[in-house]
Amino acid sequence: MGLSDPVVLFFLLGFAASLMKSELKLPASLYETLSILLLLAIGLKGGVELAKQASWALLGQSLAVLAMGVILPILAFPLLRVFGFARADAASLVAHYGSVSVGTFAVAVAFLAAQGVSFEEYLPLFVVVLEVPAILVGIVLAKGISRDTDWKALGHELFLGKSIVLLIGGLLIGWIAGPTGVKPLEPLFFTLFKPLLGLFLLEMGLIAASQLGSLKRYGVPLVVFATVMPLVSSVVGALLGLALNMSVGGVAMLATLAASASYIAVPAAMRMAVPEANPSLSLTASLGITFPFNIVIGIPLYLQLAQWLAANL
Amino acid sequence: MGLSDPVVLFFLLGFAASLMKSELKLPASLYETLSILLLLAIGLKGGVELAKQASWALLGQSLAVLAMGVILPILAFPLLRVFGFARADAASLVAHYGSVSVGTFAVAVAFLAAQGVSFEEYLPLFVVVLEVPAILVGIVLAKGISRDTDWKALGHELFLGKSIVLLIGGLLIGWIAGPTGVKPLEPLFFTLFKPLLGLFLLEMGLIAASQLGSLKRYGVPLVVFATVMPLVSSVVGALLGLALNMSVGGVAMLATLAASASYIAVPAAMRMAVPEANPSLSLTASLGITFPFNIVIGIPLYLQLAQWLAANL
Amino acid sequence: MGLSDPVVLFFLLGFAASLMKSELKLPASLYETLSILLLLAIGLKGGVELAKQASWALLGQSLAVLAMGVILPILAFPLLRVFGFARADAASLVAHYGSVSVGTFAVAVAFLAAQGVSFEEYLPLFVVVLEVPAILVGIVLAKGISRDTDWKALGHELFLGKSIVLLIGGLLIGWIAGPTGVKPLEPLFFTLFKPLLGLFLLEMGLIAASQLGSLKRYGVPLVVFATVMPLVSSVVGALLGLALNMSVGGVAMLATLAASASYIAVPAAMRMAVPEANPSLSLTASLGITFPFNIVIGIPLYLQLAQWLAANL
Amino acid sequence: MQTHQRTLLTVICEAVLEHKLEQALEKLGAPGWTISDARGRGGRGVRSAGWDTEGNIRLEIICNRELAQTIADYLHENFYANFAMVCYLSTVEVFRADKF
Amino acid sequence: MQTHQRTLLTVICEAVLEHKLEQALEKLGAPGWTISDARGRGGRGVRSAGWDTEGNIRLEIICNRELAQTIADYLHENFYANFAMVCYLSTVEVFRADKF
Amino acid sequence: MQTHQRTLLTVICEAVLEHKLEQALEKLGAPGWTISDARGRGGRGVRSAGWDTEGNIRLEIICNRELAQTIADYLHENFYANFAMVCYLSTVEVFRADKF
Ligand SMILES: Nc1ncnc2c1ncn2[C@@H]1O[C@H](COP(=O)(O)O)[C@@H](O)[C@H]1O
Ligand SMILES: Nc1ncnc2c1ncn2[C@@H]1O[C@H](COP(=O)(O)O)[C@@H](O)[C@H]1O
Ligand SMILES: Nc1ncnc2c1ncn2[C@@H]1O[C@H](COP(=O)(O)O)[C@@H](O)[C@H]1O
Ligand code: NA
Ligand code: NA
Ligand code: NA
Repeated sequence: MGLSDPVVLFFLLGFAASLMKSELKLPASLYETLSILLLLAIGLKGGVELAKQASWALLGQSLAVLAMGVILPILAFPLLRVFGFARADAASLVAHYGSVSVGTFAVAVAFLAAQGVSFEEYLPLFVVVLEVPAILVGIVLAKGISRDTDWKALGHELFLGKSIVLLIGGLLIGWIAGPTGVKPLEPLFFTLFKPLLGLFLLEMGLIAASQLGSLKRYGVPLVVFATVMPLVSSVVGALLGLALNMSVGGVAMLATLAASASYIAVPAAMRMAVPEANPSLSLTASLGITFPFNIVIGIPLYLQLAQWLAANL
Repeated sequence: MGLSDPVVLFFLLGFAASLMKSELKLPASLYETLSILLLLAIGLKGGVELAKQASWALLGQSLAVLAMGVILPILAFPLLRVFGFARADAASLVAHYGSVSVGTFAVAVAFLAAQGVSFEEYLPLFVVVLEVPAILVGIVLAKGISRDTDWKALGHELFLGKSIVLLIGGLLIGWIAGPTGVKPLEPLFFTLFKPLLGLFLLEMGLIAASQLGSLKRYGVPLVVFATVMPLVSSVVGALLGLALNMSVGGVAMLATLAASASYIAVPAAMRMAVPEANPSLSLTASLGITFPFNIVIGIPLYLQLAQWLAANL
Repeated sequence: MGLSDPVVLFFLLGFAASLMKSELKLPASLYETLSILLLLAIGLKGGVELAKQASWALLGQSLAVLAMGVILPILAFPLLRVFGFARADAASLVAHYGSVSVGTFAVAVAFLAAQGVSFEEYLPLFVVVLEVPAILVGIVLAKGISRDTDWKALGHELFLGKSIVLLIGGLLIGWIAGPTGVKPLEPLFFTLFKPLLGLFLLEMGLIAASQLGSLKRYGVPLVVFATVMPLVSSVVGALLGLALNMSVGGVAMLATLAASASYIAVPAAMRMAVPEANPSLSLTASLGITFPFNIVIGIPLYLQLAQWLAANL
Repeated sequence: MQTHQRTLLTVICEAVLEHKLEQALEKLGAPGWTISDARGRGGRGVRSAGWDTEGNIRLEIICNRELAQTIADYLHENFYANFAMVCYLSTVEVFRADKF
Repeated sequence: MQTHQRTLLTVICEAVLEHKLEQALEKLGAPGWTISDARGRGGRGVRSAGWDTEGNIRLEIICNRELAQTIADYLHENFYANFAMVCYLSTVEVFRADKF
Repeated sequence: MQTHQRTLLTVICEAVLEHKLEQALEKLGAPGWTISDARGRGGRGVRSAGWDTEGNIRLEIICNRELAQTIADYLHENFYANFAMVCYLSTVEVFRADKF
């Protein structure tokens, strides 16, 4: 089902082309442009919803989601240590998985729309909420709360990185301009959302497959982590969604957010804050394994999970 | 009012991100692409109008507007000299302010549309008319009409620069293809105009704020010039619009054109023709001060001025 | 008639700007992006049709078209040799002309749509079919079937080059997703097709004119070949279309495909496989002469040819 | 014009370091520098510049031998352990002795 | 830090060769390389990088003198006849003798 | 292969000069050149290549010592006063003596 959605097909095209060593290459600036558009689109959607229904209840929900972003990496860290990962590497890995992948979120949006399943429109807000805390947790896990850490530079890195600025910026623009103000922007950010996402996934397919080269080096433990962690996290996310009284679509989306692993904001931040962590390890896991896994298998599964939970609880 | 228009919000997002030293950066080729699209869109709109209503009256109006583009810099030049600017610098500055900013024009188009104020559709023609003459005036003010000037190279620079070719090219395409011929192009050049303008302004915000660094160096006189000059010019433009019997919207647009300062065509031309002028001085003024000023404060003001003039004269 | 279509006007704008040595330049990544979009759009359209009507008859037609792609270069080769072209150069030239130009195909699509002439929707399939065989023929003509040729590397070059991967990829995505699945992609690939094609042709105009510099070096024989070859091929293509019982539009399209010369896939492949062929010779012919010729004169002519044949045979 | 010998220090490293290196160069008193984008392969594997910061930069600093050595030492201490980085020195002739 | 003399081989050639050259470098045992995009003019005319692969690349390899010579010979034999290509050698000082 | 000494003149300057420099090089008889995009900082401040021509180019010419000197002198006379520009020379070995 998920497999025949054209955006997933674009991903598979890129993936296959890369595996077959095709010369297909998208210009780097196209990839950058697409990710800017996706981040702004998601921010704008969330902001328009805030304009309609900002409330204390929503703030409470956001805090609960934030707590999930802190707790998941803390729980995963000791497990990774047991499996023999070095301290810095384990910390970096859990930071990636505690945060979120905007691309995965976008695919879930497209998937639910294609399935005719609606969800709470303010969910993009949670993308913003989940982006940063896991990075902080990761750094503390790697270094302890030492005086050495240049917290000022770190805060800068965290809150002024490209993706967070675009998400929050889009959110604010959507909030201030409101539904009518944003209307003229829709042809780019909403009507073209799905085909642009398709192009983005074409490039992601190329990149994801190119990460597989390093898979051999890291072996089975990494593959296990990169597929089991999203599954476990998705259950946590789904249960949190239930606890927050969300709709079936909302539960599926929160499960997806929990299950997804960052490959934009976190790698950049960890590279500067915990340079002794091997960046290729985390990228191989999040981009090479978890991203394809979520897009092709995970998202449909998380929707079924949400439906099952709604029917049985 | 103007502040809550989403395209202005995009500008402010870029401006704020740059001031806070965010890592947000748009690919240079995206900026280039957006400016190409804006120039073509404006040219096409003007051309379609020409196809509908080219007339001797329009030619007369164009000449009057051209005269304004020649006179404004000549009047401003001695004032700048009095304030202590070097000859080349003063000449370069007035060339920037006698010409026009396509980005400012585009924001005014979006603003008037949002306000439901219509204007003469052939106004893009005046953007083309105003682009070049001030550059010539600036060069003559800087160098006199000397034999040294390589007029052939200069003419090339003036009439074959990127922005003028795209404006005139768009104009001709719109004129020849006419309203029905241009119809299939509308999804890109008209429907997406506003969101693409938003992206463009995001980048302009980043660039404008980065110019502020040099502000300290040039100090108060430059700030005064860069805010007073557009105000004075806008009055001249508005009065010309009245004299030409234009609608309220048309008067506001002509005031905006007069008030705006070039930051694409003129810098490039002056750099080659008057290299002894400090390019950073003019850019700081036009991009760092006048552009934000016009976008946030000026345009709504010029509309009020047009409305006041229509009501009181 | 053809001349006033806005996409042709964009081409002429680029061509004129380049001849007048304007500074107009499109970012290289924009050109790449546009060609990616065109290739995907054409593939998708073909794929959607396959989803509707894949059949043995269509397979038969494809084989006939493929045969044309093999025979045309074999016939042209000895003629070129007679006119004094070196073996490698002649082989490379006929490979370019036996293959197809996706840009020319796209202009023909836009032209027929503007003329209200419909054609068999599965024609993009023939673009894919014609892309590769002429390259193989060219290589064999240049080198014979020698053991030296690294057929593995060559196969890679042929079937995993950028354009063929995007065409076939788009085809498969369109086929698998089907008409309803592709619907959400239409705003980018179908609605924006014509304006994006316009931009693409603007760049093609710049490039085509820049090839003219080398024209003097190669002289009259090349010009003759680059205008006569498409005319002859178009007749062959049209007759094949008739034999295949195609509609007037289909016959015109097949004539256009036969007449068009590749400037993306073939140059890249020949450069690696037959490096002793002068790449500039083939590019001057296909890009500098045949492409403009087809776009401005050829396509309207081929439609008339198809109409004449339909009326008289 | 007369020429003067100076040292050209070339650094090839991960693009993500650009900002940090600029801060360091300013602190250490480099008279100027030039950066261009690059890709490549080395001890830390392929860096193909396909997306984002997964590429290299190529940084050149013309200065006196002593400063070049100081900068190289600084880079060694701060970055060699954890980042993909290569440095080398060469001798060049400049025209304006006071500028470098 | 102490420095060691090595040879820097710079190759400027058609962008279309990038992949082939990388394969050759790997085969010949180059310790690493750096590539950046370029444009230019030479005996084979203007290569303006305006579109597609109509541009050049600039390839740098730091290695010992002998290997540099081997690579240059290889390029000469395989590419000079049919491709736009320029090579040159210069002497540089590196800090890690074992790396290059 | 045997090598021959030549001079490599490297010029780093404002991107806006590209066309003018190419004309000059042609006039002065340069056998070829290579250009790549760059950014940097120098006496005339930051040139970050963020938009349009607000960046630098890096121009390399391999030629004989004399011509390199002539070109450098020409640049000095025509551009140093008003443009961001840096030049330097270095010695390289080429393989085809007649080409450079
Ligand atoms: N021998 C070499 N010659 C030229 N460039 C090199 C060499 N070794 C490494 N590099 C460049 O320096 C970067 C970092 O090197 P490394 O730290 O060895 O991975 C690589 O990505 C290459 O771009
Ligand atoms: N004398 C030169 N100095 C610097 N670069 C050169 C020189 N000659 C050629 N090149 C570069 O090498 C490429 C190939 O040269 P060629 O094979 O002579 O066409 C050109 O496109 C230039 O980028
Ligand atoms: N010491 C230096 N080392 C390397 N590049 C430099 C140096 N000084 C200046 N540059 C480059 O040359 C350009 C022009 O220099 P300037 O004329 O000093 O502003 C700068 O933007 C830098 O890219
Ligand atoms: Na997560
Ligand atoms: Na003005
Ligand atoms: Na053909």
